[in-house]
Amino acid sequence: MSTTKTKAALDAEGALRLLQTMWRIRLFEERVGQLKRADQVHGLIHLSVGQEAVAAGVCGQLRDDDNVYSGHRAHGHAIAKGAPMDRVMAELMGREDGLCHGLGGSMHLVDTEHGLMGATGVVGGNIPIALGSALAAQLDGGDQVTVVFFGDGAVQAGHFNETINLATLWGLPLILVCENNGFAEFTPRSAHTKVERVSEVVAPYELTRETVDGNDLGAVWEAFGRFLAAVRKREGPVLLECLTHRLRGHYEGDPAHYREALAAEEWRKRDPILRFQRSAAEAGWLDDQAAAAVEAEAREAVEAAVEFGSASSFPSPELAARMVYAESEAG
Amino acid sequence: MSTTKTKAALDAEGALRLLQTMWRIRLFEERVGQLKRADQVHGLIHLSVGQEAVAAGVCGQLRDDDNVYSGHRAHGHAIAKGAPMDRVMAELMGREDGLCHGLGGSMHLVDTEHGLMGATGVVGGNIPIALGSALAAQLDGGDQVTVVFFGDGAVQAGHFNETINLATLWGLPLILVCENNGFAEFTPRSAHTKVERVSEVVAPYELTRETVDGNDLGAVWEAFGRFLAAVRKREGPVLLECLTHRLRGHYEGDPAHYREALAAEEWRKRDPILRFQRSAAEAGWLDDQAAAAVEAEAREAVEAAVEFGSASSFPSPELAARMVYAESEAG
Amino acid sequence: MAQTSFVKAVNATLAESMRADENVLVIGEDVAEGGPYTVTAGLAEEFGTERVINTPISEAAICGVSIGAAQSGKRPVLEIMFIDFVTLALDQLVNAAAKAHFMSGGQLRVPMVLRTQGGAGSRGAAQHSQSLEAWLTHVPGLKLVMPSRAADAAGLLRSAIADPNPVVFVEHKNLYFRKEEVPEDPEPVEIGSARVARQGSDVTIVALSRMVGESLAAAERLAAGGIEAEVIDPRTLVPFPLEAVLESVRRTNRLVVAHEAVEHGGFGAEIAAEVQNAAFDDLDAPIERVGAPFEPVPLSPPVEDAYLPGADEVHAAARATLGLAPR
Amino acid sequence: MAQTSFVKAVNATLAESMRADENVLVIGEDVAEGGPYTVTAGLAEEFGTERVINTPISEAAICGVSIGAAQSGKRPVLEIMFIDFVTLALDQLVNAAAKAHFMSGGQLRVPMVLRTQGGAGSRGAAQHSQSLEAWLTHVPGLKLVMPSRAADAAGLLRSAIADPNPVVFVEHKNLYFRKEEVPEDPEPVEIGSARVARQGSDVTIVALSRMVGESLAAAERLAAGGIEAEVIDPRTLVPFPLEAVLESVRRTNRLVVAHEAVEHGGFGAEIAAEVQNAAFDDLDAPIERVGAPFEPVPLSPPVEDAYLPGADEVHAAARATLGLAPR
Ligand SMILES: Cc1ncc(C[n+]2csc(CCOP(=O)(O)OP(=O)(O)O)c2C)c(N)n1
Ligand SMILES: Cc1ncc(C[n+]2csc(CCOP(=O)(O)OP(=O)(O)O)c2C)c(N)n1
Ligand SMILES: [Mg+2]
Ligand SMILES: [Mg+2]
Repeated sequence: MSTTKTKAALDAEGALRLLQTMWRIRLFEERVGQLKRADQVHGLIHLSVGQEAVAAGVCGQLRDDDNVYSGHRAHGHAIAKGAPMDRVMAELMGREDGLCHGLGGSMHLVDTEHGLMGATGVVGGNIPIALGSALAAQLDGGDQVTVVFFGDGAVQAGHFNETINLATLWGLPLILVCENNGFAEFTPRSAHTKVERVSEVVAPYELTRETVDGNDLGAVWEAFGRFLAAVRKREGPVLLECLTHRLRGHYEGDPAHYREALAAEEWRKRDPILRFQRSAAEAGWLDDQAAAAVEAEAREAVEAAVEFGSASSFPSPELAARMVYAESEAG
Repeated sequence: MSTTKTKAALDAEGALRLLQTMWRIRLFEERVGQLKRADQVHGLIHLSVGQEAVAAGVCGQLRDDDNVYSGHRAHGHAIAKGAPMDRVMAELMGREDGLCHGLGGSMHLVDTEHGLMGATGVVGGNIPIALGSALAAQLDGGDQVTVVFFGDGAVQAGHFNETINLATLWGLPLILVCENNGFAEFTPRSAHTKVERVSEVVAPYELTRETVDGNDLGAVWEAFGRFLAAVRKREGPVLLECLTHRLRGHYEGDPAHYREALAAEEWRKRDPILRFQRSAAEAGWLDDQAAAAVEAEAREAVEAAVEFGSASSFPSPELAARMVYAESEAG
Repeated sequence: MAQTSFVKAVNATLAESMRADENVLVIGEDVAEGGPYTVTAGLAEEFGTERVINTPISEAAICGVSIGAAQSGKRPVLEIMFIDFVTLALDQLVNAAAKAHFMSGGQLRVPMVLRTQGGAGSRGAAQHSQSLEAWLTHVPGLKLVMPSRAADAAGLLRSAIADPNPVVFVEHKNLYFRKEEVPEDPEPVEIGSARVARQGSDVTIVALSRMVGESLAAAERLAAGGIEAEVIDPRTLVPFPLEAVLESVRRTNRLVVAHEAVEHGGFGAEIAAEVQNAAFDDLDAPIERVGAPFEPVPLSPPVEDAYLPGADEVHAAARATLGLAPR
Repeated sequence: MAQTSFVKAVNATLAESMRADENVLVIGEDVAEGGPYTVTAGLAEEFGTERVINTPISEAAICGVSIGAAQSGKRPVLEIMFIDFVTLALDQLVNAAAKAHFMSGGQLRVPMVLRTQGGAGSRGAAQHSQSLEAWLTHVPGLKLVMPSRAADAAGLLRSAIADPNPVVFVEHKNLYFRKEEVPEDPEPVEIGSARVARQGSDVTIVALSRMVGESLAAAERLAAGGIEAEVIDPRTLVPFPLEAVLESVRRTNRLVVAHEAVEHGGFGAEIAAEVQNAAFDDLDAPIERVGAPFEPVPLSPPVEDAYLPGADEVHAAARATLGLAPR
């Protein structure tokens, strides 16, 4: 979001904005979960409840002209990057006013105006594509960066390693942000690899890398800020691993028999939003009242988004037919 | 070759046999180069002249029931694993008496009787397939191992990393032998990756790994022998990187403008065959006469192979048609 | 007869095959957890994770692993969770599995089954809804089966696992959970054998997978209009049971080919091309094809519903072969 | 007119395009070295390795890189060295490049060209000789061109680079080095426009790539026998210039479709299916298809020669449409 291009260290104003972002994501997705059960949003829905600090801490420091690519768990990234929540909701509802006119859906959110270049349903599929965007940025000069979000499951896919090799070989301005929530669908990371840390997988490639507590917004903000500055200076690609927790099932409807839910008590300790409210209060940036106000404002915005989406009409098959091929721009 | 299943340290007899293997490969391939120019062998021909010590040092310690997979530069591996040279030659000539009845060719040599399970024209394509063979060996019990040969260029392909991850995750009896000749087709390794050593690429996976001088037969023999013993004991997968040099072009007919040929003087120093003859002489295993005899014997065997191949008839289209699908074995 | 579903039939057949032959392995992402559609549920519990093998997200490598295990005497049943991701395993499947027997002059065998599921209709959007079977019918060395009901799924899976060649087994996600009747102990169904799902004398409808049910529904409506359609489910695309189709077309003199895949370049084209050539004089009308339009699968429910070919399109196509307007 | 070859025409067009638009990039394995067939020779020297980018052997990633660069305003021309290895890039091409514009509701554009070469006849054996274009004609969002001569290669490559959509450009290795005449400054050839390579009134032959030359040779022999064949080179498979074919078939009432790819499931099936449907009453004989048998490509020269479809097969097929025995 362009207003913050200069901000590095957090302050009261920045903290408030980040809290807004996290509450919007949280409440948006909880609402989406309800709407899914009511069959008002469609398709495979993957929520990032519990992982909001990563989206907020990363996208909160990017400009509209920085490109972001995401994966199948993309709502948070889209909202944090500045995609209008009402158009995101309309997209999930398959409506014409959706970001992609209702043709793409939850796993294919795109808002080029805000530099959201695409989500994907192919695990890891956008990692090389993001590198291509970084290649373009490099060739064009300037200090634009590309960020790609992916999960720990994507790291075992061949295109991940191919891309890390190319990114380091060519020294491109790519920031790889891994949200390591310890699970890929129904299986824990230990069933996918012997290498526990994603930041270790890339060790041979000598790119700057770090693993942080992804539920600690301050830690994400600080580490990403440093990485961002380096990549803007064209010091090559970097990888930030954010250890986090997916509170809900893999997809909405997942019975999640494969793991034990966190105890509520334990979760209150880890919840990135509550944690940030506590530390922000300690820092004197905001009090409970302010936090409550942020939550209330977000709740209203989400309801407005639901209304917007519900009021929007469905696209026509003719519109879809027109979207298969791009027309040459005149001139 | 089953006679050596017990041998670990080299002795005079073993040295002689390895020298035989290397001379057979060298003279076979030099002859194939001539035959290619005379259009008597067909297709894309990749010679391993200069890399013979790897094939000899590795396959010389394997049994017929150990499986070997190779890539596009496979003649040496096939001969060292025990495939009859005359049937290999006939295969390159596209004759019915070829290993694969002339249907496969240089990049697709298979001799299941001797555990040569396949070469491939897809760079790195046999690496995961070899892992599947190791999986079968693991499930069957026993101490059988699977070896896969590949070049440094295959390491940047996604299926390489996917396979390393799986091999270490499952702890399978796979021996990865990389022949690092510093080039992939016309481009040096430095144009493919920042990671110079293949043994470094796999560092995060904590599999036993080592880089040796692949032109030093003794070094290959010793390191591979250790690795083989460990893998027979089911101590998990290992990777052996053999630094070597491809004396000829990438393929027969390659003008090779992209690099300077080695000075003859320099090559005599590095030539794995001459080097081994020198050290074997020092060890008192053989003298110049014995070496000359080995070379002469190999030369005759190669000529016999050429005669065998030339005398063999071409397969019929009907034979090819019958080879598309396997028939169920009765019972 | 017993009550079951497509999913249960596949699951039960996998279990039987694993009981009957310890070389049968199940390999794939989350298979030990049952997978997203419970197709492999309970197998890990009965046969252990040595034979029901969870894998990381490495489609290329796990296909290669299955090929290698098959070349060494195992009978792996590989699951690629969505046919959309077969794209990641295609080098292994096409360049290795399909050609190994041929390139080795008959020495190598690859007795593996690649199970996957495709199809739209559940709002999976463009990357989780494709029907890509046509690609694999263009690859010598592969066999391809595509059952439309539980009984055939069970019978064909048995035959596929017993086959010494790589067999691609294509399921449809929207057939999984319907209640169906099957014989207590389903016979193996021979690969390459068609099934006449409905007899009729006016027009032949050859339908694949989900379109078999749609075609039967269309046939009922046609019957109400006095048109008797014969519905044939080839069940196998490679090798294709052409004779069964020709025999029918010689009687009906009209043919409709229906599949859910995009019509352009779909397998319906191959069927039409073969039939027009082999039964040219028997055809009284152009062969009509029913398939999806040349567009990716859209998310939006009404747009996807309009996109999906179904009974209406089959009904109209059958009437067209009789020179009648849609109705 | 100037003397050139297919390879030189592609090379020159790449150079012109790079001169005309600095956003044009060439990406691929060994491209800065010219590649195995010298198609990109000299480009690195003129435009530097910033725009003529050698890559490691990472087909999936370099296809993704090209897609991403295209989405950010570049015009990458990606080379996949052999079409056999498109199998490794297919997820990126099919699930991302082809669908990005649609899934984004028109926001994203992917103006990339994927250049590759296929075809048998040079003893490349089973993994370096395939013709896999049919797969890509089944993928909405892609365009596909397949020129048979230097002039069309130059003209179509210009149009492909200028196109805002992903275009697959399929070359044939055995067309590369023949001497050909081309206009000094070749016009762009419109994607989707067919070329009548020979006029005739007795039978229409639609041929792809290398089979155009084979069909012209067959046509000469047919003419000697008093049969005048019309030979049409569609040049583009997607979008397919159906009207040009129909116009001809309405005059000749007979059609042969010829390509080198395996006949079963090949693009000839789509052409046959469309024509029999659109011109049913105009056809006096079954549409004949010429293609490779359902086998991998063998190494052995006489077996490969027997395997490869050529002028003989086209000649026999054309005679068959006239009810005449092969001769
Ligand atoms: C190439 C591919 N294979 C399999 C799937 C099915 N799938 C969807 S999400 C997922 C797990 C992804 O795990 P991770 O990358 O850790 O992301 P998370 O869901 O934990 O956010 C799988 C296997 C897919 N979408 N794409
Ligand atoms: C997947 C794939 N991509 C590209 C090629 C073309 N090709 C053949 S050999 C080769 C270079 C291989 O280099 P390396 O692995 O180091 O083996 P070497 O030739 O040095 O023995 C390439 C790019 C191929 N055969 N397969
Ligand atoms: Mg995860
Ligand atoms: Mg090399």
